Amino acid sequence: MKRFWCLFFMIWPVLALYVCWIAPSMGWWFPFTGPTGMKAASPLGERIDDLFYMILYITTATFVGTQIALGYVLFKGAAATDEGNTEKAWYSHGSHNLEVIWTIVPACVLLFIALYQMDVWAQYRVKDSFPSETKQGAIAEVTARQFEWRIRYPGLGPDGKPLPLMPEPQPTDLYTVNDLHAVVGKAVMIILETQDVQHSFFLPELRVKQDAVPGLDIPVWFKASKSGDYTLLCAELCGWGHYKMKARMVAETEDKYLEFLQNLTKSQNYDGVPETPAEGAPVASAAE
Amino acid sequence: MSTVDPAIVTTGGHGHADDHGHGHGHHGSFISTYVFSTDHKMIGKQFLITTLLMLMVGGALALGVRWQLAFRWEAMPIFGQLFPAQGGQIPPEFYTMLVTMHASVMIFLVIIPILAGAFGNFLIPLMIGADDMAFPILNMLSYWFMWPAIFCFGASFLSAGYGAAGGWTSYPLLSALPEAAPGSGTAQTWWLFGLTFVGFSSMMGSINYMTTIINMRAPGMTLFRMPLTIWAMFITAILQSFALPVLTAAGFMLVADRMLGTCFFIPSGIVVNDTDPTVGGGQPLLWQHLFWFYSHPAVYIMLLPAMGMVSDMLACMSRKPIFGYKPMVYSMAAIAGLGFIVWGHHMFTSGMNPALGMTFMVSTVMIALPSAVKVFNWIGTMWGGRLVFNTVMLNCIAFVSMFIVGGLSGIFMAAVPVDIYIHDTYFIVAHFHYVLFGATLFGCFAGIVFWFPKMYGRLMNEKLGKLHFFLTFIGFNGTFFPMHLLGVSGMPRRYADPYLHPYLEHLLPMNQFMTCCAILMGFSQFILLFNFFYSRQFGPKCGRNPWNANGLEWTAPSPPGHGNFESVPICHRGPYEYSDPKHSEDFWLQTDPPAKRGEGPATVAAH
Amino acid sequence: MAQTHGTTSVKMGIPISRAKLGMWLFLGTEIMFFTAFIGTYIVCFFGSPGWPTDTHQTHINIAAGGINTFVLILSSYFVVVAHEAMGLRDFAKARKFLIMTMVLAFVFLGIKTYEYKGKFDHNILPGKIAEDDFQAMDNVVKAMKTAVERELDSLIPGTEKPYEKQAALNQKITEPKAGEAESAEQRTYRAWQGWNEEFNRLRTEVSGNKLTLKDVEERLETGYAHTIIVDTKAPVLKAADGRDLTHVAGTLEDSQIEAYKAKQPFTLKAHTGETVSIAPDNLVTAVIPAEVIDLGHEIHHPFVMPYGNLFASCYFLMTAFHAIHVLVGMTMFAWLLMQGSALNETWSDFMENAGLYWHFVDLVWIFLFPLLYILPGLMRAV
Amino acid sequence: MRSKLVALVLCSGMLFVCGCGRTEPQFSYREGLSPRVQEYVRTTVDEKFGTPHKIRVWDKLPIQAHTALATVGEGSKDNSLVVDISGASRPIEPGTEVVWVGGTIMPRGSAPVTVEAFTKDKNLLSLVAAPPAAPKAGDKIVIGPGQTLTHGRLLYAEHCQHCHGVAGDGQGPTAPYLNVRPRDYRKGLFKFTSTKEGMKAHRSDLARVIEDGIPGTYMPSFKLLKPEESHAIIEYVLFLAMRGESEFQMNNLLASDYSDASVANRIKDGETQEKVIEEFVTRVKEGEIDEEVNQRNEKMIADWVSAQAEDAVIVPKEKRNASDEESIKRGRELYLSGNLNCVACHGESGLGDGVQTYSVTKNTDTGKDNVEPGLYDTWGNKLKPRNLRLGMYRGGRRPIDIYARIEAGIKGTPMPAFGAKLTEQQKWDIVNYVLELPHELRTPGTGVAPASPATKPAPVATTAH
Repeated sequence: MKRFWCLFFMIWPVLALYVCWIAPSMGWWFPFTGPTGMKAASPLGERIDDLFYMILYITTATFVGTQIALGYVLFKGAAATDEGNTEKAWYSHGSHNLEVIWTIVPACVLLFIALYQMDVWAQYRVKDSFPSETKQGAIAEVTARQFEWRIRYPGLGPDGKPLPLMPEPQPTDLYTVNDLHAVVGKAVMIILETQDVQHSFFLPELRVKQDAVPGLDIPVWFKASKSGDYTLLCAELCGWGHYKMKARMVAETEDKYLEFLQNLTKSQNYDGVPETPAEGAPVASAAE
Repeated sequence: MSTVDPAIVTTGGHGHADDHGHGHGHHGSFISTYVFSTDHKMIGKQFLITTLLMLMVGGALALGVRWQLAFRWEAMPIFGQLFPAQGGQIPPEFYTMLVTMHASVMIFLVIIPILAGAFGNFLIPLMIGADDMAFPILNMLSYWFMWPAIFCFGASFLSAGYGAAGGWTSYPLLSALPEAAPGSGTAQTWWLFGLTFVGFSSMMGSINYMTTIINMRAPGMTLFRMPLTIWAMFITAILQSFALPVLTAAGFMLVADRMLGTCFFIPSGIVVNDTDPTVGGGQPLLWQHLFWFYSHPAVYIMLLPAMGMVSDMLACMSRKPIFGYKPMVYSMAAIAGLGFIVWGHHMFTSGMNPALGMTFMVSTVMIALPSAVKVFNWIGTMWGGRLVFNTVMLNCIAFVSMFIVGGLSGIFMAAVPVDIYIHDTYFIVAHFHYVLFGATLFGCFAGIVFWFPKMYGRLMNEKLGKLHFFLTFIGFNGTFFPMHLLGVSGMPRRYADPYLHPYLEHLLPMNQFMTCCAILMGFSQFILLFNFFYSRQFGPKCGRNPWNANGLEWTAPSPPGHGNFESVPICHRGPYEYSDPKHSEDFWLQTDPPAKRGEGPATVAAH
Repeated sequence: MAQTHGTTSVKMGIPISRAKLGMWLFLGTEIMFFTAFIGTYIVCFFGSPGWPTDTHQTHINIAAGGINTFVLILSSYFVVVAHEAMGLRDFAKARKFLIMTMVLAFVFLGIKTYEYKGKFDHNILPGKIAEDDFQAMDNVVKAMKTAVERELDSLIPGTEKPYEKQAALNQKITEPKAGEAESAEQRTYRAWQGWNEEFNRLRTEVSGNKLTLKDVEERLETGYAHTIIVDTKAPVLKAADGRDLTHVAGTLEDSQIEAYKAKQPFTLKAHTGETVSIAPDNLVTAVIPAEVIDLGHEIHHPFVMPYGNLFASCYFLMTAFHAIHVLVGMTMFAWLLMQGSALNETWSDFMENAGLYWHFVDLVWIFLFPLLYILPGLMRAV
Repeated sequence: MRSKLVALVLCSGMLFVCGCGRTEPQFSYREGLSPRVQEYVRTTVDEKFGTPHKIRVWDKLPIQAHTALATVGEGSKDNSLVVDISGASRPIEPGTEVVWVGGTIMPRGSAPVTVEAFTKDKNLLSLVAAPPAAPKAGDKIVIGPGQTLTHGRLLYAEHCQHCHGVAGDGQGPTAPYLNVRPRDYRKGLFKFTSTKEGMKAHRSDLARVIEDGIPGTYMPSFKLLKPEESHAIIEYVLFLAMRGESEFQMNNLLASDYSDASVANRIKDGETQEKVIEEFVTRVKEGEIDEEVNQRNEKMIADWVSAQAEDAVIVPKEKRNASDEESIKRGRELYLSGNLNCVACHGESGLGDGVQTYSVTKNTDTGKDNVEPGLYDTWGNKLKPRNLRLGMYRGGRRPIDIYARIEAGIKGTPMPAFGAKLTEQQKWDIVNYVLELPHELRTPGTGVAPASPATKPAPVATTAH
């Protein structure tokens, strides 16, 4: 029976490793519905994934090592109580050298892990190390509220380019809900706010997550490396409809993006009168 | 001789009947013996039974959560009866309530009281050779302050919205504004009052433990002869008494925000549920800082005592001295010390100052170090031992094994950039369940079986114990291991219906599998309860020292009478002198007088 | 019950009594409790640009706080003396100094009450302080609504809704018979109606952006102090656009009041803007001075204090929890004093622990005083 | 002792398992008529509409309950039909059932016919097996009978039910906590429509609400639903609305004579319980009640049909005029004018605090005073007039949306239709003014202060805390 238990304790790590091994092929791995498959869809996301894999390798090695040691100890300990074996257990209070080794080695590894990723963190969060493209200002203000994302874009100027985003709403502003558009391949910044409780802006395929804290306007930047639709959802419990905050982030080319803003302008100024070819374009009256 | 087979353990030299009479003979009144007892053993048992019952409540709530995740929007068994008009479909706010109250009940009414309240109370005086706690009445009060807490949580269930639903972290503004969620009304207020009572209870307990451990040790029981359980309890008490007041204070502030119109956590201009904009200028992040200043150390409060107990049990069941006694003590102290400065790692994505994030990252990564040292030492303890594979040992090995997983998955979270992605996903849920259930609860199961003879003078049923362990272990891993993968897949926590989002749709079968495992695990806890109450009545009687262990508690009668020891025990050596070649038996009670000249009380167990 | 089996031969641990050790540890937890509050205060203080520092506005009374600090320190000294006397078995002296400590504690709480009262009187309460002009004006409207409704409740008791009561009140107002003077009751009803109209006018004007905060202040200062309600059907009281001024409220200056009393004609500038000339002959009913029901004084003077709510929250939280601790300490001393002549050396430990606790309470105040009273002033000076 | 313990454990286990019983949803109007009458209402409604688990669509209802309706065309063979599909609501998938409703008579009891594949560009519908009778050109068939509604019911249970309730009565378990109560469909009224005054909602109105949500309320945006999903939800909501309205009206019809209160009154006046029931039963037998019910139903259906017609939608006769200073000024004048009296509710500065919000108003249905001062909607909920300064427009922020609110009012609320009172230009002036209001400075006396043109970009806020 005791050997059964030894085996029992060894089966599950093997199973666990096996499950992890097959996980990517079963789809139990990074989200794959985005245009880039399981690969992160942003350069920063790729670096985050690299860090994840690095830690995964280190921890897997540790896991395997400790489980083998545990297994060995268990089988040997079980054998020690076999019939006829009357020898007492090894009388030892420990080993100073071993203690030093298994303190210093993990310490170095852990310190390495900690220091190695400072750079990624700084790039993600520290304003001074944001990509230079984001210095032009935010492309949109994303306001979370129970239970949707309301997005305010600046309107288009006379030159057909978006105006700068103002902190206060402007008559020219354009509004959408649950539909964030951004230019692909370009680092873009949004201003994240919340109208009520705390929410969290989560783009799983881009590995971006940032809480929207009441009372703060937080800049968030991201860069989609491939065009397409990405998931956007809330990752901080915000009430009963937490799971309902389903939105998308559309990464598209600059032309398409401008076209989207133009369409938005058009639909936002739609006055219900069917267009007649003679009269030409509708009056963009709100955008004086 | 050296193996401990419960079947062949017979009643020792001291008859059980004597012991029993000794235990309950002093006070005739039922009330003073069983209800308002000031005896630490009775209080410990009261805590134990209360928490085991609360464990079932918390488990039922968890099964509700799992049901919804596997069979979303279908009629939910039992809970669905509350919503007959909807055909038993539960609304999402009920789901968030289930999530919140499961966590609250499990943390505040199960894990913290079972470790500190049940085992701390029962073991501390026995293990250090004291006759009772330093302040017996305070001790009794610390138990009875649990009941207002339980009452408040119960009232929370009965309030509108079926209970607090702001998550156990109760982040404002969800928890500060009654309009923000159905459960944020009176239910949340009750919840906060409950928390305050838990705080009072813990504060009384921990002051009591510290005083007892500092000043009431038996002669010869030097600090470094204390069992690791006592060290762990001591360090836990320190953590609890110096971290918890911060949460209590924060709780008062939140209650004031809710009831007295203050605005510590409420910024101005917030509009919730179409109400008027709020006035104020407070900071929601302040709550997070205060909350995690307590709740991160609380994670260690929920773990350290189990670590200590497992160390004792592992040494006994391996018939070997603990490997590296002092490093074990130092690493626990290091965990406690670092535990105070890592709270910010719960807030990496919250928008706090990024420079703070870096500091917190380094300290958080480094807290893995003492944990690693402990794991290595446990394996070292078993190395070359004569292992006894009984229920106690199996649960202890499970503790070590699960703690390795929980510890390693913690490193992912400590790394801030990775945490950006996995924060608030099921990876976190997997991590803390591996630590809190996998480690702590398996440690508690082991502890219950190990010290049950001392509590009731009877042994627990081995077969049932092993069956319970087997089913729980399988159910546990089946439930929680896949959560790592869900987390990597980006499935956020606290979602009533994750499959609404296309990238999570394919995870439904896996969740159904997990729910089946969870149901298996949940129902196997009935075996434990049955075993507990059955063995309490019908288990085989045992002597003073059924496990051939060394600690002082094993020299007292089973169960110990009032005042614990017949005479003051005198401690001659450390608690881990198993298989000493100089001694004829493979255990050497701490009270046994030294065999030879020169080995006096001054010898220190570890070198 | 502690030592059933005799005392231990070799005592382990540190050489202080359990009770004292427990007290020290308890004070440790208490320190963390107040650390949380003080930390909160510091975070809020430095995290809020424009924290209210004007003591005139915040009604922070540095002198009162300073006296309180002195009072507490003195009381701490008295406790030490009392404890020492206990040690010397001079229990009468101990009692005397305990009583003096209690007296000082009461003085402390008295001064605290005085300070609180100042804040309550000026509505410096969390959640009630306006942080911009519009909130300030809304506060005036709200205060006036409360006052008017409360007055209505006192005129017409019962559980009916306010609008029902108002209808009932309107019915009660009847024309006095020819030659008869209006009864006091009638005058009160009419006065209330006037107030209600004042309130409605203020409400619509505020919501219609007609007023600035200064206007509201002025109206509070001059207007509501001497408002009269004119009720007349005389044709003279038609406004220029022909609007009926059946009910006009206006501000009376002293000379006008004199004129009114002397039954001489005078002109009145109504709040609606019209100038109305009033001749006693034209008055169908009497002119009613506002003194009949004076609500004007009850309405708090509007003020704007950015971050005032947070300030008030911190102030009240910290001082209130400190005051609760003072009360606990006083209970301990009271317990000792209640022993009366039975006070003996067995109470020495209790006395010492109570003293420790009292010193702690004192220490907390020594932190709170500079933080709450002096720091804002310093920041202002900087 | 041992056996007792075991028995105890077994018993508690049994209790635990017994608690797992399923509950039937209450798909019926829950307010009180006397039981016998309630039974009649229930059976009548179930007969026509069914219950959620057994939806039965009354063939007269203007609901697209099926995946598609089609006519068999020339050149159809046994199991391969050339069909003319009049617009499928969702992709026709293999395994979908096909039912003949006109033309060839299928023998009774024949096995159901299912689709094998559908080629869209060729309009070719191949069946798994040839139908028992040979199809002819001109046969009318239904593809996927009731499929849309069944799909809609599942989606409704997932997304909508906890607020709007299983029967669409707006009384789901979440509803009591929501400040703006979820819509009760049983009055057949939807607030924000693009249809003319007094008309019911157009399908596209429901679609817009599902897509964009209602800002400022808990109705979230379901923008990312697939088109066929949102279609299915709309059809199911329409079904609930019609079912609810039919039931509601039946209740109204019978309440005067047979509600609990009236029965009690009648008994007080000397009648007996049995007599009242007997009278009811004879009335039902004589078909008197059925006839009345049918008439009401037909009117309701006609209303819904007419709301879907093209001419039901509001189309401004003139284009929107430029939103210049003049227009805004005229808009403001109109806003303040006694003719429209916008101020009475929305207040002078548009904050939604007009005099009506604290005056006693009359209930539109009963004509009695409301319990508390303030404004109420038809559903009896207290409501606040819109604060026009928030820039949050529940019915949409496009000029046409606001135009439609002014033209036709907000249905079921005190917001009246001003269509007849104003010229086209005046309506647009008000629209311009309302759209400008959020940007107007709230400084006394300054009136409209147009926002300055954008010059400097939004500063990046500090986040250090």
